[in-house]
Parts: sequence; structure tokens; C-alpha cells
Amino acid sequence: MAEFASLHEAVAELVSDGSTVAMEGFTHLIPFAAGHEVIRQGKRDLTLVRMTPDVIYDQVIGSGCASALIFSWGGNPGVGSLHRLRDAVENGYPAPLVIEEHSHAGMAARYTAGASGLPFGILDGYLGNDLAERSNIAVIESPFDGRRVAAVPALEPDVAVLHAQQADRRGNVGLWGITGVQREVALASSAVLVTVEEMVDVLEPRGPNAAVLPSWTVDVIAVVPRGSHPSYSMGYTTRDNVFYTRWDKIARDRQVFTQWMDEFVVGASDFGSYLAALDAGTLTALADDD
Amino acid sequence: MAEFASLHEAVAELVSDGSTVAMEGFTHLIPFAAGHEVIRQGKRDLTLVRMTPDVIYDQVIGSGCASALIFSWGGNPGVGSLHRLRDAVENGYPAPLVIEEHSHAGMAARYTAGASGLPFGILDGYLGNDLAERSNIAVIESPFDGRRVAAVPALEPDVAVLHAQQADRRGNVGLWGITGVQREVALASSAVLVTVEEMVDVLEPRGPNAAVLPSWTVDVIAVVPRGSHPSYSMGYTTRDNVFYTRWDKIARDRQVFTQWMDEFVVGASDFGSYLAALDAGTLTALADDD
Amino acid sequence: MTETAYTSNEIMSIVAARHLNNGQVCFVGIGLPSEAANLARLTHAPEVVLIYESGTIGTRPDVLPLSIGDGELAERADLVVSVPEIFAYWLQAGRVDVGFLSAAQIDRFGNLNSTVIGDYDDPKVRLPGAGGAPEIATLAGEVIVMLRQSTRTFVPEVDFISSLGFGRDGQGRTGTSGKGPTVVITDLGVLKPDPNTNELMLVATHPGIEVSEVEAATGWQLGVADSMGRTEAPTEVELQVLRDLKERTRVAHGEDATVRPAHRSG
Amino acid sequence: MTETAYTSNEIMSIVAARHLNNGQVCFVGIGLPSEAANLARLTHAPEVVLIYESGTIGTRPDVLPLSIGDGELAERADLVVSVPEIFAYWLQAGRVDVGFLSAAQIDRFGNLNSTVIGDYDDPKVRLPGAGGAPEIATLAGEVIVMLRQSTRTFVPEVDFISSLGFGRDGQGRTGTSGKGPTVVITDLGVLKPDPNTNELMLVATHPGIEVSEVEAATGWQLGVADSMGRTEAPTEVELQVLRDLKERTRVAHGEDATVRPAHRSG
Repeated sequence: MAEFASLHEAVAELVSDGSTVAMEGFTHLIPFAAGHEVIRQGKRDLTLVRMTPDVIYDQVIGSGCASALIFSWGGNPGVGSLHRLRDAVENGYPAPLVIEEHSHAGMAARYTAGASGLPFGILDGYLGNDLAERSNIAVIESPFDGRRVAAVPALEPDVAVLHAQQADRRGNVGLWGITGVQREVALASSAVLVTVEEMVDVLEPRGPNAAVLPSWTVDVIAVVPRGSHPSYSMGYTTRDNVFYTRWDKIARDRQVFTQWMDEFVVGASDFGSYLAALDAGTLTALADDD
Repeated sequence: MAEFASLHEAVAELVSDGSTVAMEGFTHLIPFAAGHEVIRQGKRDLTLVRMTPDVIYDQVIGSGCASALIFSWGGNPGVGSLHRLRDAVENGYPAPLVIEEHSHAGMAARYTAGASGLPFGILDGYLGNDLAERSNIAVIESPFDGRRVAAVPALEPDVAVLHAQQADRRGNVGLWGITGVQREVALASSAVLVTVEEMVDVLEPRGPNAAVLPSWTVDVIAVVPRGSHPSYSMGYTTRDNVFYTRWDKIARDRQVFTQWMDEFVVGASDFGSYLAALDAGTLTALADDD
Repeated sequence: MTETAYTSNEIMSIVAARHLNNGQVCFVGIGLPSEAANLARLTHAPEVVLIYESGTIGTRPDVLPLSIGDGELAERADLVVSVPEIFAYWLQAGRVDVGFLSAAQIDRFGNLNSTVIGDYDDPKVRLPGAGGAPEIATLAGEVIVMLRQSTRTFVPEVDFISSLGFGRDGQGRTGTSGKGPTVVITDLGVLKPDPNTNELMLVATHPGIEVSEVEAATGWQLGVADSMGRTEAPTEVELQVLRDLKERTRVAHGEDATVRPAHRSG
Repeated sequence: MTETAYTSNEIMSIVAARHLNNGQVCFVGIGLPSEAANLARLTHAPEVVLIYESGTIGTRPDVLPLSIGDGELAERADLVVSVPEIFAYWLQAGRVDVGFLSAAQIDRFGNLNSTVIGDYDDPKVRLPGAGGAPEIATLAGEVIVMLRQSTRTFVPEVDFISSLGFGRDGQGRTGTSGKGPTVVITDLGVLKPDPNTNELMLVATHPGIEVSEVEAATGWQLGVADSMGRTEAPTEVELQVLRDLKERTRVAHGEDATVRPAHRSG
């Protein structure tokens, strides 16, 4: 059964230096508050996993918490590059980052194999491109008709870190809308940390594609309203497109980045300071000032 | 885009002698009306596919429409044997029936491979039992850690025959509750025939696990209220447990079976006669009379 | 005897229910396994998680389902998933602690037959088939078998292994992640595999049942544990909860209450 | 000229939209591909089925999404599925007629690079990566590429093949089910693979664009079709529908309307 805890306690309990951590979300329900807490607690040497690393991984990588990244697309959605990710890969700043990259279909098959307890997954993929030789891909033949398919090893992170809309009092987690690979990640990982917008008596999806993670598949839940900002939580918050645009300017400069992180994340007591700055309109002031 | 048609037209268009037909449903949403129409049109030499053949396949097999059955569990749920299925397998009556049997997990993996366009599926299954040597199973090793898994060939029926709760006017099909392997069967099959309880302006699921088959994945839809009797359509009808009990008596005797089929299926103009007898309380009179 | 009278089905369900611990995740079959699992949930194991192969997870039916896909199971579940998912993401991934199985036959090494009596290609009795059991038997953490005991059901060697116990030689579980049948509960007593040979041996008899009766109902020379146990009689609470459950089921499904009498008078 | 003035992005979107037929199933990327696909849907192809890799199927956004996972896409979809499913059940199973792709670089055999400029292990520019494109490139019935044309983007050979066109020798599609890039739409004209060599050649120029301009913007000796076509100028309707869509988008997302001015004054 899932236990409820503060976000500080949840991260301290589940994320260790050296952990393989998957903070997932396909532009929706991205666990920013949890990512901030990982940075605040100064975790080191993490292997980050995610299909679509975006601004939160830019922040974690730029803060020197990670030594490796397993991914398929890393960018600021609708805006452009992740400058901290690029600085790490291109210049080894603030620390070198070992990358292992796949296609989306390959990552999805890896997570699915992990969630299914299989040693590998198969897909009609990795044909004719240069990804195959950069990743751990095998080709196997169908024992029935000889057709060749790609095989990819199961992906089983130590910790899945997710944001969802609701948890009920028994610790069942409800999410809906675009749910990406979140169910597969939760079921593939050894431990599951979930932040939620709200605790409710009964899960009540307010959109399509409703899913439930039963309490017994979740380890720790922290209630963190607006915890997916600047991404969104369908039915609760909308995407802060302005923030994503401003992030480009903040992350482009090492010093501005560090100053921003110090002010709103590292030097803050919790996610509340960040939300207060957001409400006061000062969160992206560093990007306005030049 | 799906077209709407009468059930007579739908079956005539999509089901041919010799077709491989999967009338699926996991005790819920079983396409009885469509199965009756297949019998009424005197289809022959069908290869029937289903994880859980139940009373409708007892009727189809007993009527001599099938020459083969691919399945994993064939019984009258909560009651006992399917006497017509047994008579075909044990005595070749009314015609011999070639069977190919799997475990549920194996059938699910076969349908999933079919829905995914893969030549085969893999599972941790068929260990230490006598099914493996009776079916087309292979063992393959993980190219990454050598762990052995079972491989099963993709299953791609010619026609999926399903019952669902709703279709909207554009031909999108909505179903909910226990949906079994219905989505996988629809996506694995070359053609899809769906009967629905009701045509609606907007799909409105009234239960958990709502799913949609988009119009362009469906070939023909026939509106047949109560078309899943004696199984049920969550939100519309309840399971007729009495019918299943009575069926045991009807199917046990070749002559009683034939008389019942002649009266309510073969000799009827359409599913309406069957429903009229149901409402009049005469549908299972043959089982009362001894 | 001073205890309340009870039927042999009742004691099977009650003893099986006692083997399920609170908080365990249990993959349940229809019939006696479902009755036992729900009895456990309604007595000492309120947080047991019941999974049915129709895709219902964490279900708390108020009445017993007649089929594995009753609407009751879906309406009262924490979540409902597809059948491919229930086998891949939930059973295969090792999330099931206990599988509850029954069968037509069991042999001395706990192998189960639900496929065929006689020759496969020329069967004496064609049974329904294996269903979900083969993978429950190998992937659930352990398996509890429930089966009424007679020389027809407890045979030296099954005609067909639908679901693996310990194999034809008692040492056939190589490559399986689960422990297999750790306990077999019958209407006469309780059997467990011998720690060395994995041959099923009698470890307890139900109240009023003699060892000789169990031996006579077994198709092989039944071994008996050094320290034979005696099943504790059903408590008033166990019987009451079970009977209430079955009465609710009878009323809800309407079969006996409204149909059988009409049938008898017809 | 008598036509309404238009931008180079606008003609790219309009020409690309014309290549999409009513009723086709289209796997759409963010940016210009999304703009073009929705323009087609709002003009001549109302029954086009748009799929985004976030799992939204048959979506009809009223405004353009800024990210591949905008709520707008989910709210206005016929159905929303998981990401593993969108790739396995929908793309891989061959249900997608047209894939719309973009990239940082394309080479003369239509291979796409969105991974890295320079050496992989010591990159000059680390790009976002391949995302969903590698399998769209091999599994969609055909691929439409949209890319602004310059010698930096149209190179003889890409540094890294993220998504297969016709391979490094133009004959590298063995084993793929889709036809690959059948058309490349740029701000200057339209290119198609030569039927024999699969080398991209110019088949049409946009209004006001000379062949020499396209040649100058191409990193290899560009072949030109025997019968060169001329892109029909955008119609009033095409331009109006596109501009209305972009205006709705601007207002909905609020970026330019409310934020940029504040920023400029900041």
C-alpha cells in the first residue's frame, strides 16, 4: 500500500545517489516539483531515463545531479534546444553526461518489456538508421516465418517519478488525458514516487483515457498542487507556454541559469517558494531583465 | 469509414465459407445476434477463433458451420461443458472439428502480435505442460541475457465479429466494462463487423475502462439492441444466468438442440423472433418440458 | 460434535480462505476459489487484492460472480484492464502472490489436468481446456489448489498436464519463477508437497475425517506427514459470513429463488 | 503579381497540405507539419485522420498545439491511447498512410538527421534526437518531408542518419514496409526521388522562384526533372484559413498577444 508523505521525505526515501530515475511525462503531467526536490537534496550521479527529456531534465542536468541519460528526444517542446543538456553533451559542463539514445518506439518497447517482466521487447524498428549501432539493439528472426525484427532490452528503472491528478485516501492514483508511458514506467520500476494535484475520496477522471495505478503498485505519494508547472495537469492547470519560451533565455547562459536555480529551487525551502514567485510574476524576471 | 447495414447484409458481406472468424468477448458483450445470423446464412467450413468459446460457439459448431477451432477455454461459464463442442470433438458430430489450443496468455499474445503487425509475440509461458507440443510454440533466447521465452505466431483472423454498447453517427464504436481482447481482435483482423446496442450522437461510456474503435478501423456496423443476449452489455442489459443454465439441457441432446435452433435461429427471419420468444418466456421452454 | 454442522464445500472454502493472508495479491478462478478468496476478504483479509482474468483488479464483489466476466466484478474493481494486459503487466510481471486453481484431475506431483481424459486425439472426455491456469501455475508466487478428493480426481499421473505442478518426475520447475502448488485443499483434508520429492502428502485432515478415508480417496499410495494436523473446525463467524455471501448471491442472481421452483412446477 | 502576398512558411504549409488526401491517416509532427496537416483538414480534407505521437488519434484541434502533448489534442480526439500503443498498434501495424516529418538536415537520398552535427562522440551541435521519426520513416505508407532549403540543411550526406530515406547508396529500404520520402517540400520548391536512383530532384518551383535559386540552396549538384512544374499560388481560401488558424492559435496561447509586449516593455 502507498504511504503519504511530504515531497521532501518521499525523495529522501526513494532517490539515492547513483539511482536510475525515470521522471516521465509526455509534455503532460511532468513531475517538476519532484525534480526540484531532487536538485534541492543535491542528489548525484543519477542515471536519468525519459523518452522526452525537457526543461526539468535541463534543470537536473544543469545542476550537476546526473552522469547519464537514456532518452529518445531531448528538447524544449515548441521552443528549441535544451541548453543545459547541450552544454553537458557538447562541453561536459557542469559534468560529462553519458548518453544512450533510442527511437520513441524503441524506448516504449523497452519500458513495456520492463512492465511485463520480459527480458526484452520486439519491434519492427531501427531499420537503416545510425541509432542501432549506438544502442544495445539486436536483430532476431521470427521462428515461424523468418521475418526479422529488432529486439531491445527491458528497461527497469530504480525509481519512477510521476505526477498525477488525483490520489484517493487508500493511495490509488488516478490520471487521465495524455498518459504517455507513465503506467509502463510505474510498473517497470522498482519503486514509484507520485506527486498529485489533490487527494480525493473517490477518483473522478475529468477527461479521456483515464488510468489508475492501484495503491499497492505505488510506494510514496506526496500531495503537491500545481506540481507539474510549467507543464499541465488536465482538469487542474493549463500549460504555461510563456515559461517554456522564457526558459530558453534562462538556460542559455550558465550564470543566469545558476542564479535562477539558486533563487527558486536550491535556495528555496520547498515548491511553495517557486509557486509564490510564479504568482507574483517574478519567476521569469531574470529572462526579462536583459 | 464504417458503413451501417442490417445484420443480414453485414454477415453476407463479410463472412464467407472457409473464413477464419473471431467472435470475441470475455463473458461480456458476446455477439450472439451476429452468430445466429452466421448460422441462419448457413456458412460452412469456418475456422472459429476465440479465447473462451461459450454458448454461441456451441450453437455455431452444433449447426455444422465450423471445421476448426482455435481457443484456450471452451465451456458454459458457471455451468459446465459445452455439449455440442464436446460432441464434435469426441464423436465428430455433426462434423469433425480440428482443434488448436493454447493458454489464455498465449492467445492474448497471439492477438496482440496481430494487432501490432509483428510476426510473433513473446511471453513467459508454456512451461512444463503438454500444451506446447500440441500447438505451434517456439522457444527463443533473449539476445541480451540468454533468458528463454516462448514465442507464438501472430493471429490475424479474416473477420472480427464483436458486440459493443454504442456507435456514433460517424461510425466510431464505443465499448466499456470488461473489454477482454476485443480491441486487439479488431485491430488484428482483416475486416471488422460490430453489432451495437444503440446509435448515439456522442459516445458516452457509463462504466470503467472505456475504449473506442475509430470508424476507419471498422467495416460494417449493425444496430442490434440486446444483441449480446444471453451475455450482457454493461449499461444496457444484464446477464441472463437462467438461460446459461437452461442451455445445458438444450445442448445435451442432439434432437432438442436441433429443434431449438430450428425454431429460434434457423427458421427465424432475424434476431427479433428470438427476442420475442425471450420476452414471451418461451425461449427455454424446451428445457422445461421434460 | 458441538460445532455447527457444515457441508464439505463449506469447509473447503473456509480452509482455503484461511490460507490467504491480508494484503496478498490473489489471482482467482471462478467457483470454489472465488468463494474462498472472497470469504478471506470478508473475514481476516480485508486488504487482499483480488484479480480475475477478465481484467478486473482489486475487485470487491458484493455477491459471487457466476462467470469470470460478471459486471459486478467490473463495477466494484479498482481498475479494469484488457485481457492481454492482465496476463502481461500483472501476472507475468510477478505481481501475483497467490494463484487459486482448480482442475478435473491432479496427480501425485501436483500437476493439473483440465484438458482431456483419455487420449488427446481420441478423448474419452473433452474438458474445457487450460484457460489462464498454465501461466498462473508457473508465474504466481505460489499456488493453492482446491479440488474434491476421489480416486477419479487424485490420480497417479494425469493424462495431460494442462498446468505444471512439479512435473512428471517431481523436479520439473526449472525456469519457473513461482513455487508452484504449496498446498492442496480438498473436502477431506490438506496436502502439501514433500520438501524433497515434491510428492503430495497428507498434512491435515478435516474434523471427523480419518486418514484411512483420505487414503482410500487417493489414486496413489498416499504419504502421511510425521506430525499430522487436524483442521480447526469452522467458526461461527466463518460460517455466517460464508452463508450470508452465498445467500446474497442466490438472491442477486435469482436462479434458485425464482427459477428453479417455476422449473420444478413446470 | 496579382496574387496576395504570402510568406515562405505559408507556401510551405499550403503546398504540403495539398499533398494530403481526404480520408488518409496522417502521423503528424509538431511545427510546420502540424500546421500543414490541420490546414488540409480545414480545407479539402475534412476527413483526414490526424495522429500525434502523444497518443491522440483523430484529433481536430481548434488551435495549433505548441507541444506534441497539448491538452487541446486530447480533448478533441476520437480516442487517446498510451505511447507504447500508438507505436505498436497504430504505426507499426501499418495503419498510417502518410508520415509528416521535418529534420535539421536532409541528404540527396532523403535521409534525415535530427541527432547531431559533426562527430557523434564530439558533436559540434547536439540536436534533440530522433524521437518518433525513425519508425515513421520506415512504417508509414509514405513520408512527406518539410524543410527550409539551404546548403546547411540540404547536404550531400548527413552526418548521422536518424531516419531512413533511401540509405547512403539510395537503395537502402530493404525490409521496410513504407515507400519512404515520396516528396520533399521546401520554401523554394518541391523535390521528389528519381524513380531509378532515388536521388532527390527538383520537380517544381514555387511562384517567383528560379531553378538557379534552388540549385544554389542545395548542397549537391541538384538534378532537375525533365518537365519542371510550377507550384500553383496559394488561393485566397487557403491563405485565409491558414491565417485564421494561426490567429486563433496566437490568441489562445496568449504568447504574442499578452506576453511579448510586456516583455518588450520590460
